[in-house]
Amino acid sequence: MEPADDLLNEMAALEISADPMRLNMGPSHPAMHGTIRMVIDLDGETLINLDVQPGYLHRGFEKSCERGTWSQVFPYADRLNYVSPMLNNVGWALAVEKLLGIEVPERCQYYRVILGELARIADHFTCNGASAMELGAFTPFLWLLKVRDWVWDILERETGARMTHSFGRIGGMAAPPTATFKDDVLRLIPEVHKVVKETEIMLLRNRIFLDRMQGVGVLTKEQALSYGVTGPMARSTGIPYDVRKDHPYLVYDRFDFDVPVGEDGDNWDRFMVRLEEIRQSVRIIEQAVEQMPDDGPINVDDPRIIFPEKSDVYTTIEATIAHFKLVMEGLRTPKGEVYSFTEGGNGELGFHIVSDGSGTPYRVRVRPPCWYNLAASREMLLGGMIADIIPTFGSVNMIGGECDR
Amino acid sequence: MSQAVVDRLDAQFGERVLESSDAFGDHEVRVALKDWAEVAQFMKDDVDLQMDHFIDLTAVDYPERELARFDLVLMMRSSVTGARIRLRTHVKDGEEPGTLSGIWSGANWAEREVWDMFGIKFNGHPDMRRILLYEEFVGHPLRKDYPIDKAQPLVPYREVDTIDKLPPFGIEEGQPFARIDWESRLAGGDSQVSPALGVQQGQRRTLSDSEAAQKIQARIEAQMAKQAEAAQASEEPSDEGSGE
Amino acid sequence: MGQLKVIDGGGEVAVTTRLSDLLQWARKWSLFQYPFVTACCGMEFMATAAPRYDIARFGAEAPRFSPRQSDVLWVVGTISQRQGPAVRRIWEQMTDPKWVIAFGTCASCGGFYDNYTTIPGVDKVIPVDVYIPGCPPRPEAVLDALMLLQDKIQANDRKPIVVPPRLVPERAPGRTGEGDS
Amino acid sequence: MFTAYLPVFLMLGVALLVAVGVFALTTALGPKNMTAEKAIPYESGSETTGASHIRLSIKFYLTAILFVVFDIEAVFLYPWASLFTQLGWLGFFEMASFLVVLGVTLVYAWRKGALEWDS
Repeated sequence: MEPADDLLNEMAALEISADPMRLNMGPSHPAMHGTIRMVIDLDGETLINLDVQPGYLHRGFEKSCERGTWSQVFPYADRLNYVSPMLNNVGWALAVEKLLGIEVPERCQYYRVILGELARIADHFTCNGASAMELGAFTPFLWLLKVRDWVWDILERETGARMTHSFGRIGGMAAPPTATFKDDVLRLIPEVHKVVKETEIMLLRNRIFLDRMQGVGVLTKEQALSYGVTGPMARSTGIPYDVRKDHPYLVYDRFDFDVPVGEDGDNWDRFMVRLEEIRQSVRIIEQAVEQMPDDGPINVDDPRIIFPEKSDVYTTIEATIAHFKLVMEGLRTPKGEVYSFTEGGNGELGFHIVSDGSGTPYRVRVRPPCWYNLAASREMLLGGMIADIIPTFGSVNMIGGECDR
Repeated sequence: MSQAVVDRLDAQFGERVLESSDAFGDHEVRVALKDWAEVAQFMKDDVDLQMDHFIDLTAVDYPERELARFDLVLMMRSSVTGARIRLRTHVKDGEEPGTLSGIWSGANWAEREVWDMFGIKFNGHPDMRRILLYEEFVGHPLRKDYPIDKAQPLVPYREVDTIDKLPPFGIEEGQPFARIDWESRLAGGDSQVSPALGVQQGQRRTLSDSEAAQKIQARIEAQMAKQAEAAQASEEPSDEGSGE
Repeated sequence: MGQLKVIDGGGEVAVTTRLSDLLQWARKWSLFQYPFVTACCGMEFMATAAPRYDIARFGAEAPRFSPRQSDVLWVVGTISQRQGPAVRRIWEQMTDPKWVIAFGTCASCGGFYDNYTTIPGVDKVIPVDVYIPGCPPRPEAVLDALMLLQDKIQANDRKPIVVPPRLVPERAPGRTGEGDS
Repeated sequence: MFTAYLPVFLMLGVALLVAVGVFALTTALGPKNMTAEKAIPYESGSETTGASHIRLSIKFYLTAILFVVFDIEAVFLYPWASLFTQLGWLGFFEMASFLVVLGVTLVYAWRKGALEWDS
């Protein structure tokens, strides 16, 4: 045994471990999407300890809801998951309608489904585009954003705003669909298919992308269930839970679409589940546009719930009184507590509402899907390399507004 | 199917299930605070229920209620049967429910948020810190008695005198679009900034030199002159904007 | 470009100007941005950087995530009380000459989040040069802001300014009177 | 002899000029007001945490040294390869012995497990 061997054995016995380096991926960091702070302890490049600190975008949503009337929550609800605002609007409208025990007319349900699925497509575009860009693939990001702009054009033509529509109303929608709504949506569909195919051709056989995404950030099924993970992130671990399938709301039970489910819950599966869900959303939109009646009321005709037409308000006294009461006292809701949940962009978006019978919500609790997905990110990142934080955090799709409320 | 969950719990706990209701279609069971962790553990381990999918944990504040101020609400779902149940308990101010983070890991952050927002501590919780607000924050904002606009800034505000954030348009200016006489402006060519706003922000004019422009220019000078001598009249110190 | 004197030497034209104007001109067309993105305006910020509205035409699209290499601090989105020190620290660590753009209502005046946890406008923490109203502002307003900032850089004036609204309000397409029911 | 290397010196000169020129221009023209806060190291907007002088594990140093050794070996091959034909068999065997010696060190390092990363 040469002397060098003794030195090596002695060193191994001594176990001189390097003391961990504490690094601070602070609130303002490209990978942290602007509002998360991660304090990580590194041994060389592998993560030993990780403290995720959300809350840098806590804007007091739940406290602000307790100040306005029921319909004044829509603008706040828009800015929860601001990548797919229409889904929050629909979720909030359904929650209060469940409290009131009313059902919106058929045409409005189709309208809500189509606009909601368009928002979901925009959400998955942004998430996949951004996580690919953070791995250096800038081109798919620009393609996806180009088509997302076209999706926003349709939403802008319908609602008047590109992103923060505030278009939902309790008991209907703010306005009926425009005349060119159906053909715009049908004209958009081939574009979506084209850009998804281009992204797949570009990324799915790229050696770097494969190495960075496959087998990285693995989340097991038990961990997902225990952390309360829902949405694409849960489906990527093998849990076939999709609120549109398990508890159909609106008219989702009339469409046949399938729920993509991954097996080993790594970044690759999450990316693929979102990519496949875009196609499923397009299938839903096609069937919904075909089945949607072309005429019929959008709003439920109950003056105590929906705002009367402006033309009536200026002419008839009943409408004026109804309008005055709705504005001044807000919507009269029965006293009680209700939990209504829909499939948001990142998972089960629930609204737990407590009403004390007055026009103002007593307590509004949002069940934020990406809050629990982020809580599970600790399991996915520990033991990995520091470079794995970027793709894993990108595929968790943490949205500040919804996560910190 | 959630009714089966309620019956199973009644069978198991009998009178310890204080109340159960299915208002608005949500099945709910209320238990005393001392059985909170035990019932939750049972719901997860029981072979019929298997409530393994944690959904949400939150609290509601009823300050007027004398017997117990807070409602703690836990929602779970079973990934096997798909059944959902809501578990509720009453918590007095200062009481500490047992932590559920051992049963579901998702409860860790949920409980930290309930502590941060309501001030309900959970004993046995591994890391009872604030999660949404900063450590220096005093008080729990989602309590009804915390005023909504009581801010506790970390960085002292700097007084902003460089731009006077007056309401968008003065009374006499009205909507900028309404204040422009279109003929003269169209005759005189486009101007990027409406005169009303230009005066408000003291911008450089970008008008062309047509007579319509001169007319508008004259009106602006008159207004500026009126503002200037109004400023002298009130003699407030005209310090130069900071703009460092 | 400030005082520009054109010397026409029979065919070749030489242009002389003050050095500082040349410097300001160079800075104006190469604004490296520090995108301090926090909230919903970030989506509109992406759309502005994307190929359709493209701030690359102004040489302003290179995001530098270190304050040492950036000229303009884009404060995009709501700044909460907890984020205040971070914004202050980053603005202090930016190298001169530096400018700040408050992107959106929340960054300009806190917007409709006037509660215990939101700073009512980032100018309560750092001096701002250009305010962009809008929640989120349309990409055209963002480009207006960039052009206004460039004018201010060229004129070397630091007086803060609000991006004025476009004079002919764009009619919301498809909404008015196309016979919808 | 000198003229043969003129383009090389010219290129070096231009490179030096550009490098020094850019730095000189920025220091001369750029505004300089160094404040205390600006001097603090940047750590994405929050207080710097953790010590900065920490002991890294030995395997980083080991890999770096091994790289330097075999990189220099490659550098010696280039001039030899350009004159390969003139050197004849003597040159060939000299370089072969050089490569053999380094080959042995590579095998030794490999067997010793210096190349494994997560030992």
